[in-house]
Amino acid sequence: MVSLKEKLLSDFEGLKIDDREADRLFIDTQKEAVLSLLSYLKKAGYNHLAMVSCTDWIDEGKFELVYIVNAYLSGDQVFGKKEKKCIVIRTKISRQSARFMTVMEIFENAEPYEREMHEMFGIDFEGHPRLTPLMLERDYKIPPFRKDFDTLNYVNNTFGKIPSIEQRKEGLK
Amino acid sequence: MRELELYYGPQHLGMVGNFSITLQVEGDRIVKASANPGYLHRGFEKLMEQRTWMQNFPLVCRINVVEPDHMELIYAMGVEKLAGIEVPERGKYVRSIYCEMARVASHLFGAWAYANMLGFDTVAHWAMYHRDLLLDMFEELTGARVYHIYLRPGGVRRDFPDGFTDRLVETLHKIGGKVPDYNATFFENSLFRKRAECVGIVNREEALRMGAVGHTLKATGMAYDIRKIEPYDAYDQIDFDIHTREKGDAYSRLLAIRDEMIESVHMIFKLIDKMPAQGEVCTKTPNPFKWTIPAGDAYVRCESSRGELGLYMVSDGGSKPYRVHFNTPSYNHGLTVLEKALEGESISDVGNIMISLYVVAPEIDR
Amino acid sequence: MNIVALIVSPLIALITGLFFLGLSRKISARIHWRYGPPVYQPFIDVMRAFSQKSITHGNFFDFGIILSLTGTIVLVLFLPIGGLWALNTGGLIMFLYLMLLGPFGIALSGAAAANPNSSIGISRNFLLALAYEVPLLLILLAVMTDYNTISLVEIVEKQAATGMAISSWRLVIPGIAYFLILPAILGLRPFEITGAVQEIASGPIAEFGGKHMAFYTLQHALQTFVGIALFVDIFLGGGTLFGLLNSLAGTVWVDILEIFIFLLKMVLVLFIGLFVNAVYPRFRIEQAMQYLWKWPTLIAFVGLVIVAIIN
Amino acid sequence: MDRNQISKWLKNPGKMAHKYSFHVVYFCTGCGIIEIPPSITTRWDAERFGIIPVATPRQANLFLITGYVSTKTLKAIIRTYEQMPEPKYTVAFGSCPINGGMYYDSYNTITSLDKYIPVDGYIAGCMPRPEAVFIGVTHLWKLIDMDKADGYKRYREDYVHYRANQEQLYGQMDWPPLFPVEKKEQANL
Repeated sequence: MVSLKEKLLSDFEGLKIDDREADRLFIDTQKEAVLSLLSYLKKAGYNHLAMVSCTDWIDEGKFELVYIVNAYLSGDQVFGKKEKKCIVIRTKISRQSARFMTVMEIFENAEPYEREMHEMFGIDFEGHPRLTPLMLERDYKIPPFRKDFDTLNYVNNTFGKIPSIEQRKEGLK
Repeated sequence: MRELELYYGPQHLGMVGNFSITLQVEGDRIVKASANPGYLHRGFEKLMEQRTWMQNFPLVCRINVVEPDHMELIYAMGVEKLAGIEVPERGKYVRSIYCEMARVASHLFGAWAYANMLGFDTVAHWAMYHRDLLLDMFEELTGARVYHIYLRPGGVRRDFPDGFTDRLVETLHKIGGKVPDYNATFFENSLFRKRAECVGIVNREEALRMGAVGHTLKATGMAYDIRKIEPYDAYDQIDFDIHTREKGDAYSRLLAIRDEMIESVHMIFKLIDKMPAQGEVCTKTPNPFKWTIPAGDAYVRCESSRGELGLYMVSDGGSKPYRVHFNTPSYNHGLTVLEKALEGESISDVGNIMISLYVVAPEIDR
Repeated sequence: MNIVALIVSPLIALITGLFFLGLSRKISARIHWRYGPPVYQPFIDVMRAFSQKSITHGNFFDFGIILSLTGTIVLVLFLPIGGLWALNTGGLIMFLYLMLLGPFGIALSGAAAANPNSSIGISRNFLLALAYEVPLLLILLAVMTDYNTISLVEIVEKQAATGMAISSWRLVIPGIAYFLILPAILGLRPFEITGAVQEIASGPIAEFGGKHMAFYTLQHALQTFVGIALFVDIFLGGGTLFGLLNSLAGTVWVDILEIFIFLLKMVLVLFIGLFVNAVYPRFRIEQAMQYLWKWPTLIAFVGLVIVAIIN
Repeated sequence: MDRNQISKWLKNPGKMAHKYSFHVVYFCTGCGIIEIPPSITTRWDAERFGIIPVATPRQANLFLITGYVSTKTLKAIIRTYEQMPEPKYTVAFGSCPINGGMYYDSYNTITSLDKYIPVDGYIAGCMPRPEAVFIGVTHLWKLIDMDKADGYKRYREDYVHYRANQEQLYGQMDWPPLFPVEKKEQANL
């Protein structure tokens, strides 16, 4: 039987696959291949998108998008003993023009994750139906989860600058 | 009929946690629901990038106030995986017992919330009382009622005190002895069944499509449980069942929770019986102030009381995590499943459905 | 006598009504394995509410709650409390209509507040009232046919002569029906639908604060009193107790003791209502209507038919 | 506890009634809310002292701010607080509302609550145990006795400043001022 890794390597170009860990398969890929890779994996039985994450590699000037898929299994079902249980797909996109395609057509539950990425990192997902604010109500000049957003500085400049009531009263006199 | 916009929460007795849903209602029916989280957003994942590996433990448990223990567990597992630390045999058992206790306490809190939501004061008070008994055990073990910070990379902070397991078994028997009472007044109450049956149905197909986990999935007949699929700690050492229901409505979800709770109690008994009598509970870790962890990334997952809990963690070889991202079960349930499940239901059932999906607001916001 | 009764009967109703609210909190607490608040807690709450500033939402908001309170007080005047009654001219039919004045006033207030929760609560309130009025009417018809009068006072007097209505086999079926709808009249679970706090944030009274809340609490206390007192008057023979007081006839003691016995009977009914309250969740509104129009209505109808055939 | 002293009731019924009839706004503003269910249920039973949660702020007179306050929540807190009828009392839980606590560097939680609404007292602990909540309430009783629980009075008097602080944080607010604010008095710091 051909393992998933070999199948993937034969069907896709430019994949870097790391299978050292027992239950995980880490795949590095080009950003163009992500959508086809995800639908391929969904057909192969990895039908649950666990999460969409993002890492800000500020030194490289890249965002790394991370898609983690695994299989819905029933407790005693055996999913090809040799196969990995979780697949982590990583891809890098440019930090300057941070845009990517939504994967909602393949996995519907990517919606809130992508919305959050949009809000926290400022990544635009094309084709996403509602990229409205999810968690935050205030406007931040830099999306807060980017590495160049200095939280302590921000706190001192906004909340710290607000005077206490006593100070306000003194200011009146 | 006129369409009305109704804000359900955040200040609302029927809202457990600081969360809000905007409902488009037509008379008593909900046309459209959109969840509005963020009232508890503290930017944990950002804050954790600014604190050392060990300093993050007090933060990580505060992500989920109802059940902080699995949050500690998942973070400890992540650090262990990145740093390559092994947990000693007895430590694994202690951890599993601790996590199952947390599961029971969390489900009792859920029973309180559910009963309270339907105006079922009596059962609500009982459930909260029994949870308190369990919190007393936590207090004896860890010194704190809610945020225990008991786990650490490589094991647990300290071993069980003398006679702890006996007292734990006694407490659990005390709670378990009331299960018939709960059944009679709550789970099998005909009026309660009228309220909960055929409400908020999420069938198997929808659940799979929307990425549901935990008891939402178990209520559709799918025994998806990380403890079985990818056993961690001592879960591969004991036998246990995963209880499923078929119908996928609020009532099945509640029964799935009840069965899981009872199973958890049995699991604690089995774990106590099998636990090695002697041995270390924690591997030595380096000085936390100078501790650096080699670069790499890891995805770890465990089964919290609400379903699959995941953590994606990246280290750049420094003394602090480079990126932490929690995949909490409520995130999916509260933002995707809830919106779909509420459509077409009556306003009286908003809280009912929300609690049956076990949406915990701080877990969504993080 | 009448002037005294005019003042005393609303007072008794108010005080006992508030005590009943406190008592129900205490009893529920004991069922929950708690110690519970003191029985006079509602008095403190009312005092506190009176001392708070209240926000008004216009004239109708103020007028509605006062209408509701006065309507309920008028209702009490028609109600024999033991041997004490202020007005004996009105009949049961009029009583039925006056019973709607309380919910109507609150609905008026709630509508003026323009809170979506209030409007949902009001619609629920009227639906519920509609649901229990049907069996209630049938029950009262059965009683009126059996005793051949529409006067509450006469019904009580006849029971004093012949014993409690519920002990006569003809009226036991309407009695059961009344008991089934009693939680709905009192707003106890499983019919605590109007002011469901977890669902619609206490419904019609969501915008009530300060004095409005105090008036509402008083109205609620009176409503509780009226709901139970009507049952006691019609089916449990008012203030009489198996002719035990006949030996004292003619003295002032009879009046006082009759009131006392009347209140005792009310406490008994309240207790049973509270036990039902403690073990049930609340219905959805359509389920409540389904239930009320099915069993209590059916039973009441059967009772009416039996009574009608015999007379 | 002086609930049984009739002379006090006769002397100042309003104050006494406020002390023994705390109706709490049930608003889960932070993680401290997890200790509210135990304290209102069987084990600790706050109803003994007349403390019960109520559904809407209009019916309430005590506001428990249970833990850290995010900017989004603060808006809801201010609105809720302004809806409560006077006299009203505020008690904050834990160290987070005092100075941010462990979220001192979080971009989404405010650092001191008393810049935006008046706070009558703080209960220490993360989170305060139910016993601590009760002790906090007894302290509030003492403050009410001494007329020192005057947060609502301060809010009325210094509303200009409170509103100015709120506006500094949020920019334009989408609801009108509770009390009249005269523009010329507004101090800008």
